[in-house]
Order: sequence, then C-alpha cells, then structure tokens
Amino acid sequence: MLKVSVDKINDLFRAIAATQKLYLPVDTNAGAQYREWSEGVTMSQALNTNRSAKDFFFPQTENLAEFKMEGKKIEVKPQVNEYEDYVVFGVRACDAASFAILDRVFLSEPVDTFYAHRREHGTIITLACNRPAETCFCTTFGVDPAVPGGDVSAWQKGEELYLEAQTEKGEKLLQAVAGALSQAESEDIEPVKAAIRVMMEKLPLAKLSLKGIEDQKMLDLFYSDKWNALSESCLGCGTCTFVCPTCQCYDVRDFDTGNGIQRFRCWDSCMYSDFTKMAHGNIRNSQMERFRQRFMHKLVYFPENNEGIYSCVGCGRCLAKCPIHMNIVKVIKTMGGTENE
Amino acid sequence: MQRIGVFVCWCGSNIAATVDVQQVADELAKEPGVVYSTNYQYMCSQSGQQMIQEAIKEHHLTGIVICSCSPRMHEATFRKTAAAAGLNSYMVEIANIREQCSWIHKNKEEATEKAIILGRAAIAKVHLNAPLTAGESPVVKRALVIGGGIAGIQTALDIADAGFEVDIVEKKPTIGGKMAQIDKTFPTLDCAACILTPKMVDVAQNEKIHIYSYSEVESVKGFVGNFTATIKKKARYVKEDVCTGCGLCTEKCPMKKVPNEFNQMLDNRTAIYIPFAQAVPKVATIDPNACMMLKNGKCGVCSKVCTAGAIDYTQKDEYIEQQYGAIVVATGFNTIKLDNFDEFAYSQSPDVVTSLEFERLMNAAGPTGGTLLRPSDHTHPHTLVFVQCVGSRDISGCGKPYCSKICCMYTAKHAMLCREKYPDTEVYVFYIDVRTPGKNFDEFYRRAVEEYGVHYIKGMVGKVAPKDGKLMVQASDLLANDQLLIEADMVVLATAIEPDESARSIATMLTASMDTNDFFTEAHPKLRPVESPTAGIFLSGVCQGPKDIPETVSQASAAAAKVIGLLVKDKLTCNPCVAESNELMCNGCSACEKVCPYGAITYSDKEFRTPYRTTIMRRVASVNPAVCQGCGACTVACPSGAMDLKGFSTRQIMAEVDAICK
Amino acid sequence: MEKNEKELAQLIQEISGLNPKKCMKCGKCSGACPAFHEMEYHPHQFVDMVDRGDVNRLLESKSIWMCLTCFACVERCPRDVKPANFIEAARLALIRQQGCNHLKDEAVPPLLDEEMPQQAIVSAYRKFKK
Amino acid sequence: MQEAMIKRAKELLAEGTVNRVMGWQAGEFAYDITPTVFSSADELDKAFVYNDFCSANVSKYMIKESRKEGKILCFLKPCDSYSFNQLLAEHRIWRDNVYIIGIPSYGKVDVNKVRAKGVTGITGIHTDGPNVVVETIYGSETMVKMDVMEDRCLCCKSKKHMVYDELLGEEGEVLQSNRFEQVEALENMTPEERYEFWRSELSKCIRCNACRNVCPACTCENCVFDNPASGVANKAPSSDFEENMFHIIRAFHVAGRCTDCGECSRVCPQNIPLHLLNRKFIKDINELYGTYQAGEDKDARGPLTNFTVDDCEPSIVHHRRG
Amino acid sequence: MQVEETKEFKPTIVAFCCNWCSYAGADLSGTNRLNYPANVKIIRVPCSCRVNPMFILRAFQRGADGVILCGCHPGDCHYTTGNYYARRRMTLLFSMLDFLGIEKERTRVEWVSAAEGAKFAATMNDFVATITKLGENRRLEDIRCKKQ
Repeated sequence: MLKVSVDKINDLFRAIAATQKLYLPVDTNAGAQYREWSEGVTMSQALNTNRSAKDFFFPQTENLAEFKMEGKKIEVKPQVNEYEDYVVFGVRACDAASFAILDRVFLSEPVDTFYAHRREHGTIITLACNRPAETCFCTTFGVDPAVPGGDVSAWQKGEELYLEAQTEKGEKLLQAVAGALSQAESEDIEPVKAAIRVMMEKLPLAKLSLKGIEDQKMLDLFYSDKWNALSESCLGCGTCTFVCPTCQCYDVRDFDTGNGIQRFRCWDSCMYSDFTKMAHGNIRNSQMERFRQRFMHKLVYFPENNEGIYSCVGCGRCLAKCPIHMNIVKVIKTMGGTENE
Repeated sequence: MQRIGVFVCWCGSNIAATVDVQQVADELAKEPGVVYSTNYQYMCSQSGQQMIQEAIKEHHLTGIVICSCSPRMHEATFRKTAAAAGLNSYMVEIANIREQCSWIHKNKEEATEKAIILGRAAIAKVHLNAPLTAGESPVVKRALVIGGGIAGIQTALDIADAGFEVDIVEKKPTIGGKMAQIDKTFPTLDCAACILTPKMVDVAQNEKIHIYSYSEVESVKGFVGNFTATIKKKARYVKEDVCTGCGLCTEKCPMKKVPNEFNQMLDNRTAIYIPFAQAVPKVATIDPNACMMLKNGKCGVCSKVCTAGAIDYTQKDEYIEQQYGAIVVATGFNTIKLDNFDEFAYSQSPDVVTSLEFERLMNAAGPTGGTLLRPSDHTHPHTLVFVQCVGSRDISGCGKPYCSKICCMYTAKHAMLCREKYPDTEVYVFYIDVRTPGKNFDEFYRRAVEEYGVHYIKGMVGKVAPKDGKLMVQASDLLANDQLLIEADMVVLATAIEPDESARSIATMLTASMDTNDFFTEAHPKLRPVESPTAGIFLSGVCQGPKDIPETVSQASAAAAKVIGLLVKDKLTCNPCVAESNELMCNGCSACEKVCPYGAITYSDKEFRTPYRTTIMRRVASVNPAVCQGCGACTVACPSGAMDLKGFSTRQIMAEVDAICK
Repeated sequence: MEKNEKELAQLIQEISGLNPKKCMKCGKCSGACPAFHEMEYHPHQFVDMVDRGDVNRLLESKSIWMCLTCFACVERCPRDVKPANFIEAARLALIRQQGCNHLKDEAVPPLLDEEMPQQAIVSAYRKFKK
Repeated sequence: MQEAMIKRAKELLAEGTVNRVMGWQAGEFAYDITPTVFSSADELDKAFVYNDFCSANVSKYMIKESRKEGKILCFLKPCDSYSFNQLLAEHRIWRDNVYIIGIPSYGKVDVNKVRAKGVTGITGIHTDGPNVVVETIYGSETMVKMDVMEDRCLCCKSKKHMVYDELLGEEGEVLQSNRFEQVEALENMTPEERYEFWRSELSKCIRCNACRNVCPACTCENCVFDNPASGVANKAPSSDFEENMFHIIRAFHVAGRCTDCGECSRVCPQNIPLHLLNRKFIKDINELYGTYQAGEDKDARGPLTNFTVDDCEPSIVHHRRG
Repeated sequence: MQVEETKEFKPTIVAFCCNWCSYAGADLSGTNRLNYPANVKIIRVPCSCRVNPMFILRAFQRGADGVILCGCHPGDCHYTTGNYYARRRMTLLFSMLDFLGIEKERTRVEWVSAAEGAKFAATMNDFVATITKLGENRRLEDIRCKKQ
C-alpha cells in the first residue's frame, strides 16, 4: 500500500505522464469527461464520467481497412495502428467491472485485435466511491465500490490518496512512479471501505435483486406482456447504449471518400430500427422487440452464455441519461426483480 | 454495373484546339464501368452518330457519355441516336466540354484536365441513370371556356371551327359580356352590337358549342388532357328548352323596380327578364331575389301568361360533370368600385358616371334610347368633363397600380361622339398622359382634338362638387400652371378595370397562379403569353391583363390555337424527368404539395403493411407525372427524402459533386 | 454651415421621408388644393422642385407658408407622394437654416403692429426664437 | 393540479369519452418521470404524476396513439400544444382520436442543475413556494427554484395553449421572451470564435440520436440519416464534418416547423445546446420573413414553403454583421 | 514557370446552374469566349430549387472550396416560383453556416439570365478570386476525403 497527499497529486500525475499518456476525468460543460492530463489540468470530483470508460478500448469509431481505387484498380490496405502505453486514472468500480464483461466478448476467439491491443497497452487506476449517487446499484451485480479493482486501486481518505497494485501491470506502474509515493498500511483504508459500504446500504436501490428474474424461464420472460407497457414510450434513441459501459455492439460501414473506400466500425445500438438489418429486412420490427432485446441480452442471454454474469454493472448512467427515464432498474422491478431483504 | 461508352467530340477544332481529346478519351477509358472510349471529329454528324450506334450494339453499352457541346445544343440529337440503337434515350449524358471548357480556357493542359473531370462527372451520373419512359396520357377532345364575353366567344368559335367540342360557362343569363354593353368601338366607331351579336348567334348555332349560361364552374379536378369539371347550372326558373324568348312575361311581370344590371343600374327591369334583345340564349330568367312568387309564393303572373309553359318555380340548381382536355379562362373584368374616390362625388350626384355607364347612356338600346341625357333631370348636358386615370396608376392603395390601358381610347371615343352628336356641348378631358399605341389609335385621338375640338387639358381633377344642379369641377391645368373651376353638367370617370371577382376562386380551383392584382400569370411573359404555367390552362382576354377588343380577340384566337394544338393530340407525351414520391418514406406532411407550382401532388390515405400481419393507415403523396414539370422544388421541401426527381436524382447530383470535387 | 441648394433639396427629402420620383405629374394635388390661387408655386411644383433640386426659389417664396396643411393633396395623391409633407419639410428645412428660428430677428419689427400688446411681442419672441 | 387531472381523467374514462390517458408516470427518485399511457382508473391512482419534472413533450406520441382504436386523453402543457398543433398542420395526428386537456406549466426543474450544485444521492425533491427542497442520503438541501429551472423555461415563449378541448387551471398569455439572447451573443462573436464554440460543442456529439428521436418535428418515416440511399446516412460522428452536417441538416429540416420546445437540448446526454441552432433559424425567419411561430396557426403556410416576391437576397448574409 | 503554377492554390469551385437561365448563360459566356478560371465546374440542375442544402455540404465535404448557385432572376423562373424557394432556403442555409463560424464568402447565390454570359463570366472570376484569397476550405472539410 502506497499513498500520496492529495495536494501533491500532480506530482504523481507528472511522474506517470512523463513516460506515457495519462487520462483522467475532467469537468467540462458536458459533465466529467476523460481528458489527457497536462500541467494545469485538475481532476473532476464528480462521481463518474458522462461517458463510460469503454471508449479507451472500444472507441466510437475505428477504421478497419481502406480500399484504394485508381481508375479500375483496387488495392486493399489494412489499417495499421501504432499503440502506445497509457494510463487511465479515476475509473470507478462499475466501469472497471465492465471491462471484464467486454473482455469476454472481444477477447474470446476470434480475438478482436484492435480491442486486445488497446487493452494490453492500458493501465487502469480505479478509485473507490466515497459519495455514491442515488442511481448507483452496482452491488446488485456483485460489484463492491469499496474494492474498485483495476490494475491499481485507489482510495481517498481525507487529504491522502492510497494506492495499491492489483495486477502485475499495476505493480510495474507503481514502481515506475515510486518517487512520488510514500509507504502506507493497508489497515489505513479500512474505515474508508466501511464508510462506503454503509453509504451503499442507504442507497434507494441498495436492495435491488435479480433473484426474481433468475427464477423465471427465459421464454416466459420473453413472451411477457409487460414489455409492451415498458417500451411504450421508448424513443428508440441510442443514449442508453452509448453511455453504457457494457454495450459492445458495433456496425461495420463503408465510407466512399472519393478516392477509395474507408471501412470502419462504429457503435451501434440495438434500439435503432436498422440494427442487424439484413437483406431480407429486419428481425426486430417493433420498438418493443428492440427494447426487449436490450434488456433480455443484459439480464438473460448474456448470463446464460457467461456463467451467470450479467451484462450490467449498475453504473446508473442510463438512469440519469434516458430522455424518458425508462431504464434497466424499472425493467428489473417490473419483470419480477425483488427487493432483497 | 453499367457498361459505359465514352465519345469525345473534337467539334472540328472548336474543342480539339484547346482540349487534348485523345488524352480525354484515354483517361476516361480508365474509369470504372467504361468499356469503350473513343474520339471523333464531329460526333453529331451522320457518321459520328453511326459510330455511336455501332459501339452501343457491339459493346452492349448500357449507358453513353458524349463529351461535346452543350446539352442544350445536341442532347436531343444524341438521345435519338441512342434510341435508334436500342438504348434508352435517358441513358445518355453529355459532358459540356465546348461552351463550358474549350471556349473559355486558353491553356490546353488546364482545359484538358477540366474536360476529364467533366467527363468523370457525366460517367458518375450515367452510372446511376435508369431507363426512363415518357409516360402518355389520353386527351379528352373537349374544351371548357370559362366566361362568355368576346374573349370566350372568340376562343370557343375558333376551337369549334377546328372540329372540337367546346362548352362555354357564363355566369350571367346571356353571353356577350362587357362588349354587349358597349355602344361604339374605337378606332373605327362601328357599333359593338353590330359586330358582336352575329358572333353570339354563331355560337348559339354552332353544333360543337354548348352554352351553359347562368352557370358557374363549381370545381375542377384532374390535369392537362383530362380535367373533370363540375358545372353548377343555377336555377333560372324557366325551362331553357321550352322558352321561346317572346318576352311577354317580362312585360306582364308586376315587379318592375329591379335595378337593371345590364344598364349599369341606370334604369329598372322586371323580376323575370331577358337582359337585352339579342341575348343568347334568348331565354327569360327569374331573379329569385325580386320575384314575389319565389319570395312569398304570391303572384305567378308570368306562369299564367307564358303560352309555352316554360315557367318552373320549382327548378333547382343542377350540377353537371363533364370532362375536358383543356380549359380556357376568359373571366374578363369589371370596373372598380369608386368608394375610395369621394372627391369625384360619384355617390353624391347621379350626373357623375363611370365610362361604362356613359356607354349605356349613349347606346341606342340603353335607358335613354341613345339620347344623351343627364341621369338626374333628363336634360341635355352642355358641358361634359371627362376624368382619366380614375383609380388607375394609383399606388396609394385606393386604386390599382397598373394602367387600365383602354381608358385613353374610349375617352377619346366618348368625347368625339359627344361632339359629333351634340356640337353644342363643350367637352373637357383631363389627362395625365394620353396613351395611344395601336393601329390608327393616335390618329383617332388627334382627330378628337383637331377635328372635333375636344379640350384636352393636362392635369387632374382634384374635386367635383355638386352645386345647384351643376357640378363644380376644380382641376389643375399643368401646362398653364393654373387651377380651373369648370361648371359642368356631367362628369364621366374613366374608371380603372379589375379582374372579375370570380377570378381568384377559379385560379385556386385550377391551381393557376395569379399576380398580386389578381390577373392570371402567363407561363412566360413574352414567349408563352396565352398559357398559364399550369399545363392545360389557357388565358384569354382581360383575365390575363388589361386589353382592348382587338387585342382580346387576337389573344382569344391565340389561346384557341394553343388549345387546338393540344386537342389534336390523341395522347400527351410527358417529360419523364418528373418527381416521384416513395410512399414507404413519405410521411404526408404536405410540404411538397405547398411548393409545387403545378398542383401535381395529391395526397391519399393508404393502408400499409406493418410487421405481424398488421396494417397502418398513412397519408402519402403521389405525383401526377402528366402535370409535374420536373422543377424539383418538392425534393428539397421534403425532409425525409421521399421525393426524388427522375433524371436529376439526389444520388445522381451527389455523384456529380463527388466526381468534380475528387 | 450654410447648405447648398442640392443639399437643401436632399434635406427636404430626408425630413419628409418621401420620394418625389414617385410623382407621375398628374396634377391632382394642384387640382385639389384650396389655396392654389394664393400660391406662387403650386403643390405639384413643390414636388418637382424638390426632385430637381431647385429649392432656393421655393424656400424664398411665400408659397410654402400659404399651405393650409389641409392634406387634400396627400389624400388625393394617387402615387403616395404626399406634397404637403414636402411643404412641411421645406418649412422645417428653412427653419433649420435660420438657427431653428422661424423668423430672423431683423424680420420681426416690420411685422409688428403698433397696437400689439407688449406681452404678445414677448411671447412671440419666445415662440419664434428657440 | 395532479389531483384535478386524475379526477378529470377518471371522469372521461368512466363516461367513455376516452379509453386511454397519456400522462406521466412516477419513477424511482421523484425526478425520473416516464411518459406513459394509462388505461384504467387504478393505474392512474397508482402512478400518475404531474410535477416539476414532467417535462417530456408528449405530443409526438400522439402520432402513434391517435391511429389506435378509440380516443385518447392527452394532457398538453402550453409548449407541447404548439408541437401538437404543428403536427396537426402536417397531418401527422388524427385529431378526432385525441381529447386534449390543456394544463398549465410553471417551469420545470432540471435535475442536472440540482446535481451541478454538488447534490448527489437524491431520494426526493419537492417544490416549496419559490424554493425546491432536495432530500438526499447525505441530508436535505434547499435551493431557489429559479436557479435550478430548465433553461428553456427561464425564457418561456408562451403560457397559452394553441389547441385544446378543455382547460384545467388558468390560461396564460403569449410572453415576451428573451429567448434569442444567446443566439445574439453568438452572432456578435467573430466567426473564429463561433467556429471554436461550435467545434467544441459539436465534437461532444455521440450521435445517440436522442435529439432527433425526441423532436416532435422529426417525424419522418425514415430519416435521411438512416437511409443509405440518401447519400448522407451515417451512424457515428466519424469526422468533424459529419458532426456539423448532422446538426445543420437536422436543424434545416425542422426550420420553419420547429416550435422551439427545447426537447433536443433537454435530452442531449452530452449537454450540447442544440436548440441554439433551431433558434438561429427561428430568429432569421422572424427577422427576414416576418415573425412566424410554428404551431401557432395550423393553417399558416410555413416560411420555407412560402415566399414573397420581395424577399431579401441570400447576399444579405454577407452584409449583415461583420 | 510550371513548377510555380502548381504551387499556387487553385480552389475547387462547384457551380450549380439552373437549366433554363444560368446554364444557358454559362453557355453564352462560352460562345462569346469570355474567360473564367478552369476551377469552376458546372452541375446542371433543372431549377435552382432542386439544389438541396445537402448538395452544398456534400461539395464542401468532398473538397470544394466554394459553392455557388446560379438561377433565373426572381420572377423569371421557368417554373415560375422555384427560385423564390431557393432564395429562402439558401439565405437560411448561408446564415446557418455563418452562425457555425464557416466563412460566409464560400457560398453565394447569383441570378444569371440566359442573356448574361458576361455576368456569368464576371461572377465566376470574382468568386474564384474571393475563394483564392480565402484559401482552402478547412472548417467544413472532411479529412477522410482529402487527397493523400
């Protein structure tokens, strides 16, 4: 366990930024957003960033290949990226937990090399949540915001920031910046952890449980007539999917640049009417089906295929951002999720 | 993938001198889809065209690009060439490398480069061309003429002469219009009735012409070649086919104090009436607002005296639906109301009259039997003042901003007739400008001044005040820089004319455009003066703008010629480059309909299939290809991109943009 | 600060906010004018003079003070030229030329009536001198 | 107001005038209100709310709802009624199937503004006179309502309903609003400053399409941005240009039809002031072609489907302001 | 000489011309041999009202440095009212581009009749000069479409 005084935190940042790029949440007029640290940049005190941290490994758009055309000749040029090491500071437990879910998708065979490279080069420093918000329900999915995970975990206690490596990568990073840190005891942060857990208990969604859904048959859930009412006012926008740390669907598109074709991938949303549209048409024609797909995927299909792991980490972004305030919590409750006593 | 052929024309040295045609052909040959590329001295020549046709056949070309002069020159030529070789004419695109390249650029390298880019743009476009077939729509061989004045009469006669059926719809009980009210005509001074009434008789006797008098057009649907009009035949309470026009009823009718509109209300008529002796059809009409029988069921005299038994108090308005290939608007004019012109004392003294009233006062068939008498005391006037431009050329909002065109001449006519018939009268004409452009017009006016001694005074009347049975006319004499005070017996106002009040609603019905003065707009002010921009609608007479009789008649005949030109066709070939609405994307918002200048877009509620065997009703637009002229206004108004223009589709234009900016 | 004739004409146009070019020289204003015979220059001439920039004669003339401002010409004018407004503008332009005084000091004594009360003279000065 | 609305809704349901009620449903934390269709008195009792967080404009739902069997009761706030009227003008709503009750709106509270005051863990919020009291797991806080009101409500254009079958509460007036101030401020900047401003704003866009999908003027069956044949379709802001293009075309397509309800900015998860683009068009239209308020008169011709012979030339843009 | 010329900035200009007036006007300037720079490339459209704002943006995206729209003089439209609608649309679009900080000089509307060959050439010369002075389009470009 190491520590640094909060008023000297820039020394730590400086030390990290000396060898690689450092990203951390910064206050902007669009809430907290990850920005590259440079001298003078201060870290946001917000609980979480507007957009999730998945952007680091899975950016919204990414070039895959290019087809150069000259007259009738076509040349295929695969996308070659140069990857550099980087550090993300201030990731919360929920987002850190989301990486494991993304890994299951992108790192299983066939491995998504773009994702794998970015994942490999990134070091995550997480930060425990001292002031959780009402929209938080990470505990429902077994995430403990007092033990935030990542390559390095950090806790803030008063004017001190405590850091502890969780992985080899984290170990290496902390060693490299050891000059900016001083030794500390693990017990020092126990009160912080305890306080966080107390706060988590008080949250309005603390007792949310999926037990009631787990007990139901998949097809019963699928054919439930409750979906109609739930999806009735859904606008079909992609806000929930785009701010979600675990949504990982993308579309591959070609863009005619006039000199050739740029093939790229970009985030897609199962809420969109043209999602997975094929030559024959669309498989999910109504917004109800699309809506159902999103939640069935997160709460039923994904755990079915992934040892019971839900594809939701309870970060609460969709609760805050949905234009009509329909969200996974309301879905869980309506579909039979119980209040855990 | 298209198989495209590129043909680069030298145009002798016109292109070849500044553009390296060989290089253009070589470069364009490298473009995707181009399977054949060549250049030749004169592509438009017989042998050039032959070359194109052979290439089309030999290389199975699906599209061709001609790099040559402006498409305005030879697009039609090359389209025919392609068609002759079995290729759809609309699979041809022209790259304009003469007018817009070789002729304006001196540097050969630059010009060649530009020619290549223009060629690429044309290739990009032709890639997206689709074969288009000009649609055909049948033509109903019958014309509708709205208005039975001299304009309508002449148009109808000319159309009927060519062997086509014509219907005249006239809202008054008789045809004849304003000309029937006029006494003499300028500049020849022959009597209007003498030249008009024979024409009216011709109309009545012409088998091809049907007159719907006392009728109005209720609605018009359809489009060029195929209009459906509903005509409302107002109840005249007299059986038209039975009435002999003997006029006995009009003599016996006890209701004798109905103002006579034919005589501009200067005298009275009976409740059952025939407007004038030569009326066509010569059939009596009962005025429902005046007839005692119709109002309170007490009277029935006309019915009793009618030996033919033509009176039918129970008659109802009748609606007739009829199809037409063309519609001619001949709605004519009226004199404006003089409510805004108190200074001329029109409402204060009966001796202040409009020129149309004056016509009636001078007319042998008029209220005074042709003797000029003052309406107030029926005495002979000795001093007459004519005021020109009353309400014309007025931008103050009281009158009309335009020149009414006919007043100068008829005022000269009136003045001259007065002096001729009554040499003891003094006649003053106050004018701003005297406008006499027309055959024998200026001579006519000068005769009034020189031979008849009419006092033409440049200036305007500022005030007319009735005083002791006289009219005190205060006016300026600009040339003498003086103010005059004339003691007149009568004042005649050359009142501005305006389109008939029915014109606006008819224009709406026909989706024909109008100007701010409610005159119909012509398709082109110089080159298509008798057509409305709306296909199949033609304009005759004053409804299009102020005109005198000779002009009206020439325009009427011109409109007839245009109508005949349309009706002789069995089918209309439509420009295939028209807008097309994709019903699947249309949301029925009406934006396109609002910007369409031709009324080519209509809406209907349609049932659409939705998933799981459900359906939904949606309002969608459809374009009538026979009416659409292909301007494309709707394509941009449409936010969803449901509306596209064939031949100039969004994708085609964007492909051109891409090729040019590459 | 004295303005030349052109500028004066311009000033009159500006004050009136009207366009003399719209006049079609019909003379209806003069035909309607009740004070026509009192004037050296007549309403239609005002407009024309302003248009041509020939305003010195006009400003020196008594005609502009003869206008009753009855607005007959304004009412009757078919071209919305409003001659009376030009006349009013001409008056204002003239006054501005005189340091905003309706009368020049030296012009006052000859106008005085011998029997005019003192008070009237004083109030006249108040009224006509700013 | 909420009680009166429920009472009236129940009456209309009971007498069979309507068979459904479009309203707002309570959520988890007082502020997360969802527009919902209620079909029974029980449902209304259970979850119907009308409070300072019922800001969603429900008029767009009427496109779909009015095509269903039976009549629906719809509560419209003044600004929603403009949108509704505009949709009527565009023949998108079947008027006969909607029963409208106009309800007043006293300005809605923006929970983001509450959060921006450092408040988190919100468990309840209620209005108390001019103040808003926020209950959180960390304690309770009181703030002035004006400070946390939605921006669009602070420059409200009208408290008057443009269309209704009946009214609850008092009818308001069209207001003199200062809603163009921000647009003006931008206009007064140099082009460079404006460019920087919009670049920094629009680069935040994640193309979630919330602005488009919530917009009551964006009712196309198939948006050009979703239609591969349109030539402009794209799913992601994959270049600066695409960001600009999306927002220019989005604003252009609703120009003359946008009622300035402000939903686009409300729902933007990235807080882009999108309404400024629409307002710029409105301001230009007002200045160049005469004041026009979309949704005010459903029979009026929109400014872009209309013209006058004496319209200004496009070069006016070159002459105006610097 | 040649080397120098290639260095010089040559803007790409797209001119949308309505078929009936401006395209004919452009032809006339050719017939009269009135020069204007070769960077101007004309796209023929039936009427100025066919030009969608999307076309203009597309041109900028693909590398145009200036876009000009030419149509019949107001009142002379072949389709009677098309250019009136185009006028409103373009006014609002240009104003919006200006609002976004994009150089307003890059877009222009000119009314050129079929008889105004000289005006067409003069307009193009002037427009090219303006754009050349303004330099490359940077604010509304799409980097993916840049020639590499």
